[in-house]
Amino acid sequence: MTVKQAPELYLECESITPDSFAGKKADEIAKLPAYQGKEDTTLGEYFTIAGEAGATAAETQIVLKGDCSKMKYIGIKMTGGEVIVNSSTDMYTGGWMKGGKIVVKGDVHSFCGLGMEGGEFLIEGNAGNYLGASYRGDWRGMQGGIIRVKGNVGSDICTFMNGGELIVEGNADVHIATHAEGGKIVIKGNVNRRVGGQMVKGEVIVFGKIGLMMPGYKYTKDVDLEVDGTKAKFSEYIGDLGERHPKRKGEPVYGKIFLKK
Amino acid sequence: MTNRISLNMITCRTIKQGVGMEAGKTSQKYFDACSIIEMHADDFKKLGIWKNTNVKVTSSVGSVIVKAVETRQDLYPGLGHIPMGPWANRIVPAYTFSTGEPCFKGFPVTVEAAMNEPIMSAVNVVKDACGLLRK
Amino acid sequence: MPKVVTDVTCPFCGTLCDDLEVTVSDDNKKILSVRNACAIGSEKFNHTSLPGRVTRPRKRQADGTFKEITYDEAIDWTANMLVNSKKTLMYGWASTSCQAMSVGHEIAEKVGGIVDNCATVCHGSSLIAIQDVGIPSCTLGEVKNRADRVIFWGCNPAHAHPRHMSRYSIFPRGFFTVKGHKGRKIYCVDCRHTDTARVADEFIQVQQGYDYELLDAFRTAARGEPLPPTIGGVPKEKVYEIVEELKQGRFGVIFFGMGLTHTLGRNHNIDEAISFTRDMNDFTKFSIIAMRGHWNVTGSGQVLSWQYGFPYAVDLSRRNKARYQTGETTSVDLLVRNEVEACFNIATDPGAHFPIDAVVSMSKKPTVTVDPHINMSTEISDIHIPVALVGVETGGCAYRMDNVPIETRKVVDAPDGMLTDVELLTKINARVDQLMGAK
Amino acid sequence: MSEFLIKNGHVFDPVQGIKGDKKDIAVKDGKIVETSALSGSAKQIDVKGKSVMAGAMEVHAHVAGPKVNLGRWYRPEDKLFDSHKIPGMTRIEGGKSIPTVFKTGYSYARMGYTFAMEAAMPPLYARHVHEEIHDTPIIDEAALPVFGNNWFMLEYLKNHEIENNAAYVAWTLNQTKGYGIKIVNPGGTEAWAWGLNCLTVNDPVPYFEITPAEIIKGLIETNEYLGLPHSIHIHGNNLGNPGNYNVTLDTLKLVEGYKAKNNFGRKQVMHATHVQFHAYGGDNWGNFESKAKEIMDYVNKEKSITMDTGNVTLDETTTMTADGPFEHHLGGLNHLKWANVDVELETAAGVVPYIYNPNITVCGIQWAIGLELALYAKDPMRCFITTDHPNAGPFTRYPRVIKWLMSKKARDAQIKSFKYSDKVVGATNIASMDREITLYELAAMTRAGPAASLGLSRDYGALKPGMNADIAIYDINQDNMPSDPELIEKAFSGVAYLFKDGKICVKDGVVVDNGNKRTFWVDVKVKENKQVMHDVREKFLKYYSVNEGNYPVPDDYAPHPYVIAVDATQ
Repeated sequence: MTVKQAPELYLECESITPDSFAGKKADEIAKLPAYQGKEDTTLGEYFTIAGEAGATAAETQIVLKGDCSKMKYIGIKMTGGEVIVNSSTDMYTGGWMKGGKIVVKGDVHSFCGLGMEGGEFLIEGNAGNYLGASYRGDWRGMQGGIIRVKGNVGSDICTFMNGGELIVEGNADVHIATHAEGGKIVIKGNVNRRVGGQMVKGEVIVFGKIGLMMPGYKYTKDVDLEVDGTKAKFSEYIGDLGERHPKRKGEPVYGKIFLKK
Repeated sequence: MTNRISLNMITCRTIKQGVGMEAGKTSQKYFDACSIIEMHADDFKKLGIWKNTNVKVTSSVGSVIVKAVETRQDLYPGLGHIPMGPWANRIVPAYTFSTGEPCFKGFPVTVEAAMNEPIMSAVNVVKDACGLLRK
Repeated sequence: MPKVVTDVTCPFCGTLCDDLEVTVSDDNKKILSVRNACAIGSEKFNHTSLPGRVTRPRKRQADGTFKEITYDEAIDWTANMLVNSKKTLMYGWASTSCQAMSVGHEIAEKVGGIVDNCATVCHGSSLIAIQDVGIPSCTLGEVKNRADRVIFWGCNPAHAHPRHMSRYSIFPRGFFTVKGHKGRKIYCVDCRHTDTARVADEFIQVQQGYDYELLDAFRTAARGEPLPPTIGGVPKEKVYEIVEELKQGRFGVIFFGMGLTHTLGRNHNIDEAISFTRDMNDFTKFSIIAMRGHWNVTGSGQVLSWQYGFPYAVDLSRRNKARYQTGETTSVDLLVRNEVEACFNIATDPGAHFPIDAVVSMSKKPTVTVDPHINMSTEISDIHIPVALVGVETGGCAYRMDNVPIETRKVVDAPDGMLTDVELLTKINARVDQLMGAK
Repeated sequence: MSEFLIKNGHVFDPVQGIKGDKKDIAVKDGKIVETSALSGSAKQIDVKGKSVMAGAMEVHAHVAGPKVNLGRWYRPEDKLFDSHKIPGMTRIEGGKSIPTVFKTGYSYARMGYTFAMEAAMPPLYARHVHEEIHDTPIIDEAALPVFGNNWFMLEYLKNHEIENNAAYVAWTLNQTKGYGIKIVNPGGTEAWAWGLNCLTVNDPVPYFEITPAEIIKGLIETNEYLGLPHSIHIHGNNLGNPGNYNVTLDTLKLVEGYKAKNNFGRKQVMHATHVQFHAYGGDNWGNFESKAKEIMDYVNKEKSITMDTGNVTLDETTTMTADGPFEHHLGGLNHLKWANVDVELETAAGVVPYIYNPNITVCGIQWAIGLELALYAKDPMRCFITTDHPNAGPFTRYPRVIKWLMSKKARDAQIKSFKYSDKVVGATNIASMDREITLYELAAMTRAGPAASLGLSRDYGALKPGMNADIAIYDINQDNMPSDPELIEKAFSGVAYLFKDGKICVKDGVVVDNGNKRTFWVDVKVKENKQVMHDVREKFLKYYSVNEGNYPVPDDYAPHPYVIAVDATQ
């Protein structure tokens, strides 16, 4: 699909998923709904569509050309197949995705990979805030799957995370893994501060510097780890000691921060 | 070259601002209450100005001229306060961390003396930014 | 012969004092005096009588000046703007009655509006935090009757809620608190030594922007875990000492304000404060209350919630569903991202209280502002529609900061021929129906 | 107003003893009339093969007020992808476990309900409750003010001053436009203001030196002294804990020796609500078991009690109750967001989301207990179906609960689907129970029974000429009941027709008219009581945070009232 007309405001594209394309021909896909405020329109209004989808989501690959930086909800709830975006995208890209793969060649805005349950999400540029977090009020953030960001990420990533993995090759802003009860976050660059606040369970591994460690964290020991192909020595901190912690075999289970030495 | 200091800026309600607001946004009360910056005595010294002189406050989003006054509600050195209102909002960054709340409290600014520059009225300080001010 | 209206509710702040006595001229036209109100409240009542009040709608001309127009012309222009815009921000609502809000929401649902209220730049972060971790709270009367430990964190009632301390939180004698102030220990946590700090028994000066860390330290101390030497400029010994004192209390309460909601971390600061309150309930009784600003911002949240399920930033732009996402459907983000085509402001002043980038964005769009008085928003709008002052010239329901509903009263007549919010919105609604029927 | 003749339907009316006989029902000017009273112009509606019942009456649900709305707004995730507008005249509807007011009104109507009782109104928040009731379309509503922890009541009943307590209750019903006396965790919620609780009927209330048993008996006496249409409506102590059925039996036994005194045909002196939460055996979650039989053996022989079930529907929901200490306890168990509001001099409330997970044994047992209660009930006129919405599940699941009650096949299928079905079966009697509720019994449990218990049987709950024309018509036929239980659920999910006050408000499951919604409240006249009025004045001056003058609910909050006048001056 190629963008032929940029939306005046922002275009809501929840139809752009392998699941809704599956089994459809180009002209049928063009008829799928898209929304701009109260204006009900179709994908065909904004995209020229070529080729046809596979019989199932898994057999469907979508390639988006042109500027999609004002397109919301791309790949939302997808269960299989592949979406490749050659530009940046707006909010909710890959939200609640269950399977398949999304590749965004540019940046993504906030609330992407929200409540993600499975699949693979690759962002070659930067990501905004609340990446892999939960929807407001929900205690079910990222559950599974893997997100990789080549650039930097904003604040509040993986709030209420309870599974899956996020790898950030650049830097991160404040509030990492707040309220997390599982899952794993790797940050190759530096973090502003407030890592693992109110974290119950889960792991955050930081290669660079942390601006300021939360007071609720306590150094325990040094450990050797192999993380994303790199072997190194890390100092292990447990916490957040201000938060409740479940017990396993009578022993409390803590959240862990590993800081590269 | 004029002396310039960096401050951490906060904007808050004050009772004068509240009274002024209810007296009318175009009232003298409101102007007097909000077109000021409160600073610690040490910062006045660092800046080398007297109380009640006009200063230019600049943040990442813009500048505004306000009157520097010594604080009644003690700040510590390095912390500045402009009461909530149109003057403060000329320099408040709109970034919300995806929460809807702009950076009203805790953003870096620089302050420099601007003795002879006038302070705009509440209406003009907004119109000016919107390009609606008729020169 | 002048008459006295009693049990009048003050339409200024979320404290919603309902014991005012207002003396009005026998023709119901003029307010002669106001008793029991704070400086700000009195000013609000007196303002209605000030000369030079605008009593008819005004339209901005090409040269930037304003020209008086009729209500009908203003209503027609507004209805057309709402019907033609794909997505309209309908912001404000914090200084009007719940009845007016209901009509406004009906319009928004038809024209695809996004209804947002002042919480968006005030206590929105508190609402987000409550959505994340809940809130153990109580009514202000409970504080008056039971509290013996009172913490003011990042709030300054001495300036923003002037009668709060005397009516509820510090000085009053209640059923179980016969000693009044003497029976209570008052703490103030702030980055400034505010006038509220002056009346506190204990002032804890936290470095600006480190409240989240300090609150986390309070929670860590409450669990008897180790702490670093200082947190946000506060020595750990102090933290342990205060937490111990709080545990010794029978009934503790935290009041917090924009010192937490506006500071780095925003919702996270309140989240920690609430979590600390919850933790303290394992040792004693503890509550936490947000110091809501505008007198009926809480009411707007209530009405939106029972009609759509969200307290603010309610996106009805699709007209067949209600959605909510702070950071997306919140006013400042919508304006800065240019995600709306038009703006309808009512009963508040974004022009004065939004960051300039958002204000500039608004000034470039078709904009209507409904407000009793001239303010920064009216001056950058295409149309200013003045209305009767709710709580003074017309009544209606309002919600206090602890969500207690209290009726506001009409004490004087509005200037001749002026419409109330409810009347105006009802007319706009009718005009919208006509226009959409025609389409 | 229009006239209708509803022809050829199977009519179910326990009041007249009509058990599905073919019978025509005539409607004129909002009332049910003799067919002979119709003019020639009456619109004829053929409902051949369908079931005709009076409009259903919800006796206990949390549908309006401060804690309901807190539940709404602090759970945006409850609306995620679940907000929609049905084409037509309706507004946007949203919410799974705590629907918005629009969805609440429409959903009840679509299921054939014409009345709902808001089960807990804090007097200080009465104005809020009435604002929501006002905005809820179609259905009539009333609200029960909570009294079980009120300071006036505690002080009067400590000295057994029934007449003063009655005067205060009358004053409050009038101020709040309330319907009757609700009691939640008597004494326990006041204790909660200090972080404590009352777990038996004999635990003293801190400072006030009175026990829950004394509170309950005192309020029964107050209720019968006034002769209110409804009896006391009680949520007892120690809700939701293993082994609490003994406390429940102690509570129920307090009715012994009391007789109902009223002019509304009400027979009971106590309504025990959501009994499912109070019928637990065992002493921990490990040996948790059903005591439904023990409870129902007593209820069946004690005629002066009515009750509702509080059926668990196995959904993700939002618990909310004036039982503050319970919600604190629950939040500690599931670690989901805990909200609490203590209300000065009156009550408290708590809210916590909860997931009734079929893979958890305890949830399966709770599901079974709720059904067992109804299946053990000998007198369907005294046992009503509720989900204590939204506590045991959303009211929108009534069709599913009805399916389980009417079909053993459906129950067995559900039991089989449990992860630990053997454990559930071992701790309950559900698997051995063959009873299937009939349509006639259902009409008693959801119409005639609630109407009688609420003192509304003069105008509601049946299809006698002269009664209000609230009529629900379902596409289900007793002569050929579907073998597939799902079709039962379907039939009760959307009425073929709903008449409200003689108007068609729902047709084929679609809302076509907002009807003329009314607010029911009880206006009691008592002898002038200077003592009580002095106490009121004093408490407002010294302890309340609002002025007495701003306490009452103005009339325009209930623009279409149905006021029940009670004269207690004799």
